[in-house]
Amino acid sequence: MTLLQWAFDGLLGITLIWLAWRTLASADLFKAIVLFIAFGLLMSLAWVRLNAPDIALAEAAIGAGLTGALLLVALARLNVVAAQTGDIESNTKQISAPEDSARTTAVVGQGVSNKHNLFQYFLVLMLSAVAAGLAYAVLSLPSEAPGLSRDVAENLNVSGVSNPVTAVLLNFRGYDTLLEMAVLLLALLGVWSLNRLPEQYESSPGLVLDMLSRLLVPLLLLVAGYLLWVGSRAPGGAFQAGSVLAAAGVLLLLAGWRPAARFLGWPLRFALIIGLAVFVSVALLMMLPGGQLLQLPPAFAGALILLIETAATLSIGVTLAALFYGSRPRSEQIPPHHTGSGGENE
Amino acid sequence: MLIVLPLIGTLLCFLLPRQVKALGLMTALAIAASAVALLWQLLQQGAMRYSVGGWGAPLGIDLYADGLSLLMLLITATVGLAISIYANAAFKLDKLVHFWPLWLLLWTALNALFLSADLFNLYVSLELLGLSAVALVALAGGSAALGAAMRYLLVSLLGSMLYLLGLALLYHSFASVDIAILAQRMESTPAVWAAMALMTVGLLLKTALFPLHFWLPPAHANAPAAVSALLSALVVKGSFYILLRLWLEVFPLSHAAPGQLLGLLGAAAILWGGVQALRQTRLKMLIAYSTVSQLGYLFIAFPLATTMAWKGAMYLLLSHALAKSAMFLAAGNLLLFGGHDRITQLDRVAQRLPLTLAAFALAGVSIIGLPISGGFIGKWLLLTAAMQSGEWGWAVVMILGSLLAAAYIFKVIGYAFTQAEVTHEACEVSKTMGATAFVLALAAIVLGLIAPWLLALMDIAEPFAMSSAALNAGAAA
Amino acid sequence: MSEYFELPLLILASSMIPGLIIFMLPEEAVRTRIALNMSGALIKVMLVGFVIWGVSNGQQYETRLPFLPGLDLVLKADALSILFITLSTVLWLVTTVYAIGYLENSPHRSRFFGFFSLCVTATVGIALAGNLITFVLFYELLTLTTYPLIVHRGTEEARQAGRTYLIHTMFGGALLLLGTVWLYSLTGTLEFTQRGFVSGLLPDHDNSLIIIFVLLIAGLGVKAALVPLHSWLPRAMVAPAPVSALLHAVAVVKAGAFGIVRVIYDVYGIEVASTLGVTLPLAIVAAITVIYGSVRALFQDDLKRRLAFSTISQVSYITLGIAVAGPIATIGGLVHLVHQGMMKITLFFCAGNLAETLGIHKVSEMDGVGRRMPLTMAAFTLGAFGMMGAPPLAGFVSKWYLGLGALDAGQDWVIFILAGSSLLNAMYFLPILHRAWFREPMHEWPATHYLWRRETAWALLLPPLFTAFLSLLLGLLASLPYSPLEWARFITSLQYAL
Amino acid sequence: MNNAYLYALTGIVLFTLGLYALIIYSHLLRKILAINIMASGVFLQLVALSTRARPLLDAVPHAMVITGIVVAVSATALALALMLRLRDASGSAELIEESTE
Amino acid sequence: MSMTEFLTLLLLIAGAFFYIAGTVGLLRFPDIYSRLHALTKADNLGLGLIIVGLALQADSLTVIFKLILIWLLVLLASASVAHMVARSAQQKGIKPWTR
Repeated sequence: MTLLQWAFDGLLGITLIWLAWRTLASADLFKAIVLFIAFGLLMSLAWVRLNAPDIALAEAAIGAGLTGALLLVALARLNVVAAQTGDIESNTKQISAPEDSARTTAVVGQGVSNKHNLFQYFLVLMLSAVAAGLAYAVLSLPSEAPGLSRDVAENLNVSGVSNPVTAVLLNFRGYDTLLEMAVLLLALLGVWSLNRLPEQYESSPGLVLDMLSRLLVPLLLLVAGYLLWVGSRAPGGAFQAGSVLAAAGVLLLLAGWRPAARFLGWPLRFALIIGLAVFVSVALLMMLPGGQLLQLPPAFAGALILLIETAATLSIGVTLAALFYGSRPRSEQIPPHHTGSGGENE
Repeated sequence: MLIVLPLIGTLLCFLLPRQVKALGLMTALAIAASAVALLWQLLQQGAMRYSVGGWGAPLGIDLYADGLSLLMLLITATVGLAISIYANAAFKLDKLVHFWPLWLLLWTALNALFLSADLFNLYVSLELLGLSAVALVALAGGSAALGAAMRYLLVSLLGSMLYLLGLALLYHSFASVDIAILAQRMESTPAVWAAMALMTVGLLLKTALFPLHFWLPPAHANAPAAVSALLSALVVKGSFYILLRLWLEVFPLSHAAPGQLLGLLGAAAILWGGVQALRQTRLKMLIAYSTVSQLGYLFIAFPLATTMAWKGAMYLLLSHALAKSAMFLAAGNLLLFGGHDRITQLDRVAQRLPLTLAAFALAGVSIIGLPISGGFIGKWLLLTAAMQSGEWGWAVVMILGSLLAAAYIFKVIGYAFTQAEVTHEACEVSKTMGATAFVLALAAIVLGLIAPWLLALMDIAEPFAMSSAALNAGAAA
Repeated sequence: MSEYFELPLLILASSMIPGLIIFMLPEEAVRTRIALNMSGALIKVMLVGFVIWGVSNGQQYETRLPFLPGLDLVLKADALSILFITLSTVLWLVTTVYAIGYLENSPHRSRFFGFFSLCVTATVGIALAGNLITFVLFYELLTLTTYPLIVHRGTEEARQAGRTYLIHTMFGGALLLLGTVWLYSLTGTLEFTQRGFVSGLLPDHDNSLIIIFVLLIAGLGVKAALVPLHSWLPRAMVAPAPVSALLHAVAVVKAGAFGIVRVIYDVYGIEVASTLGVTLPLAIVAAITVIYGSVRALFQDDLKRRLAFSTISQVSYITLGIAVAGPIATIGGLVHLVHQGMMKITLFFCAGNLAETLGIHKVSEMDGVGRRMPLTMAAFTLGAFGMMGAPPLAGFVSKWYLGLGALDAGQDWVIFILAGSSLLNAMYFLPILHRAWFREPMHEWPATHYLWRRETAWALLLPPLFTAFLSLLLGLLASLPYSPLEWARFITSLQYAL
Repeated sequence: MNNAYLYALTGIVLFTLGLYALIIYSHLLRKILAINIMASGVFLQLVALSTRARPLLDAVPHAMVITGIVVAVSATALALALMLRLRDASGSAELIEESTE
Repeated sequence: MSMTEFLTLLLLIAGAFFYIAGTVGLLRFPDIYSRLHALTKADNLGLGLIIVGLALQADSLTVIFKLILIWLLVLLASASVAHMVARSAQQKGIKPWTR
């Protein structure tokens, strides 16, 4: 390693830590979220440095992008309620008025009062000790460790794909991914079960955004397809593609587009679960010829993985977009006779 | 099979919300049936190892079923089935639409958790478990429940993070996250110690061992009754199970001091939880604190670390699952019927619901650990283990805990006998709801009668052998 | 396994199954309930008769159910259990009749009789228990089933009494459990054996054994109402009269006393116990209890409370007899187990009758009551004289043996205790009798529709008459075969290998 | 020696920082951010140490982290929704210590 | 060092300069509108230079195509976003800064 690389890595590390600190400590929540997004982007840089382009993509799309969007929209909703109840000023205008932040600090800021000072010192001390202990533990690890790289490399040719990360995700440890899809679905179920989120902060999208979305959405679809396709060989795959798809959805939602009511019944539900459903079905089908659960025969593995990934991409995209939207689509809340399909209730 | 079934159920329930009642119940029955099938299989061939995807550890993920996991699965199936029936009667359709998919996902998570032999897979299951539990708590609505759910969520995520960091250290030390492989490669390095500390603390957070229990009472008390029952009976046991596995198999080298610490915390939990329970004025809070106290017993086994102690703890775990779920369901009935759960005013309600009251009393018997009940067997085993090790301090704590339990349970039951004219009734309670609670409580009692059989089940593949062997080796050295 | 494997189980089931069914009966099903109760009680009497016959012909009755690895639930009919089981069975039958009459038209009868049956089941279980764990099990079950009976009336006072009872018994149960576990961890067995099973530990574990002994006796002493642990008993008087009767004569108090007998004979063995030097302190505690109970009884105006303190005192005779550690005193103690039960239940029945028919609760209200209810008061008188130890009644027999035994064992001081206690007994019983028979009534008694406009319902009258008659018989026919005295001799001979 | 330890240490610092913030701050949004930063720290550590397998690529931790990221975003979404609901119900986006009733 | 490499270096440095200039502008300019101005213009130019510099190093036409695509996308995004930010500021009633 050259000195330059060391300097770069060191700088990146320090910047990451500094950004994290600013994110957590900044008085203004909006600023905190923006900083968090920046943090996420730098994280993807770190992933690249660590030779993990797949994660870099995922981090940029999901970790920074979608999480950021979720955070922002949540903040907006918080402030809508605040504005309605009239107790807190909107935080959003502080992009142009940083002087105000001091005042906001008192209201929504850290909420750390002086009486906690002693506790705080104690905590800092404790956590420093923990960090030091962890650092010691990490540094005590041997500097050379192959991990499972050899196993992965040896089995790569029968996995059906040539990108080792995809191989691990969908073949070697496909079961994890299966459960992970369930977690994603679960998050949506959980959000929906909460019901009645405050209405999103609606501003008229304006011509530019409208145009932008018209231009970008097809492109995003294309990119998603590309990422999905390329995932078997190069960085990319279902999660990255799905999040790009979700980005398209988010953009559309932001631009004021709402899907027609007839799609919000079981078509939506179907789209949400198809990834998991296909995954489970494949997993079970593999048992029919006497294999193990999820045992993909090398001959079809590539095709099957692509099948699973395609379905998963769709579901991930729709799920993430739905998460962004928040509450259950409205068609579900009107009486059943208004909707055509039989899936809805209430 | 056990994992996939509830998943399919979830999907179906999600897709067809109108039919949730029937679909959910069918799934629940199917899961219970397959749990019994697994029992049959294990009885025939002993412990099973199954490689998902055919890769095998360390590359792939292994499932592993022995007596320990089998019992957890069975108890999950039993309690789960009962709660399914109860929920169908207790919730209205608009709640059920949400309840079923979430609950089946929770069930998926539990089954996955009890079967997995892979630490990372356990992490994903754990997240699935935690998130679905949180969502279920929030189902109750109302600011108290939501606040409790939020707190629970944060704690649960924190716990997962700690666990994951520990897992990272283990992976990078031994290039595997499979429990069996780790057990073979285990050695005592700083990284292993750090991993042990991290994972243990993370799991303790989720298991709500004193003093990390602060989130539990509000979450368990404010959730809907069926959910409270699930949480207390099964969910906290999930993380305890992982902890048990870790300590039994992955970290058997390093018992003495940390084990003592866990034991001390357990003892503190028993007493503190008991005292707090006694002080509560609301029934569900009382039961929730009782859970804190009862969880403490499970940790008494750690310093003793003999086979008998482990079995005792397991037995307590099982009977607590049954009894506590019965208790929460009973409390739910009282709450529904009377519109409140203030203990001093229960008399007006309790006498109108004799079956529910009987369920509560029987469950109480098991919680206190009176004979004949599952709780008694568990405590007996633990007590004997403590006495045989000559550590009678633990025994004294356990006895005190039982006395406290008796105090808070009879505090409730005492009011039930008071004569009081019937005032209002908020809501009709269906027969099913009373019966479910009663059956569960009865099961907790029956557990006291089938001990030899159950203890034999625990011996499948001797999950406890390793730690006692290590202990003996340590004693010999 | 013996050939009559099921019999002890059947004895248990004969009260348990009716009990469980009764819970499910609606309140109105009076006839069904009575039929169930009575048939259960009768069946049990027959079964026990059969067992007595069998045991005296050398038959073994033992039921063994696997419970824990290396630890079975054992139900065994040996001589000692026969003594207790006969007492409880007969008295249950009588009390059932009485309770049916007593609780006519009161609420929650299903609950009452359900627990009542279970309570007897527990008592019988205690009697039949073949090892310490089984004993503990039924001992706790007894606690649980008596609690609802004590709080049955549902008043605040009842609730408080129930609380006191629970605090005491739970604590006692905990001590008992602790002692049991400790013992188990030392010996690896809990089987009741003639002359104990702990002698192997003797030289090394003396101190442990002494502590365990204290734990066990303290645990049992709660129910047996030994003196510092007795205070629940007088308060539990709020329970309905049949309950008090059963509580005092058979179930709870006797269970404690019976447990003490078991511990000294079949766990430790009298020799080991003497060697450890634990019997003398126990005897002293028992003696103190005897005197204390009598003195307290003297100052009670409430009739049932006076009887309660009398129980405290009388039950300790049993403990005293055992703890004196001589064969003859043992006979006295054991036979008192039966005799005291018979007499005390008579007294409580009568007190219940007075309260139920005339509303009399206090001694000071009893003036002239003998004229109003002559038969009841006759029974009462018999019981009272028995308590004082007047010949030829049952009480005399037991006291006689106790006294002889004490002399025999060289514990002369016990004589003084006995004499003092008898004196005190006389002091608190005779005034009652005097008032009842020889004073003028303070006012007219309300007329009732019962027989001859006096007395009370048949169901209430017959039981005390029956038990009074029995206690007379027990005294008169004490030396016949199959009499309690003979059984007690038989048991003692086994213990002391005479 | 390579940059594995550098990033691993960064990960640990991030983790600790997040933990500190999680405990100290009362606003829920901030707590959620803190959890996310903790997660980043853990992921960083998981992957950084896997670079010790050079020149080969150890893909298993990479897959784990991708799984972890998706799990994290799911949890975040749920947490945010819950926060909003809580705010709706109680009027505050902070956790209130429940009174010991 | 070959000619293309030298050219790349030059272009990259120039790009970096514009980035720095844009950043300084963001920090130093007095109000939101002028800040937007500094950011978008300078950054777009900087990115363009860097893209060209990198394109000189590319192996194939596809890569060049992708690079150009990236540039276009960023142009599009930054233009739209700048517009939206400005519009939102104007709707909120923030007056442009005047000396």
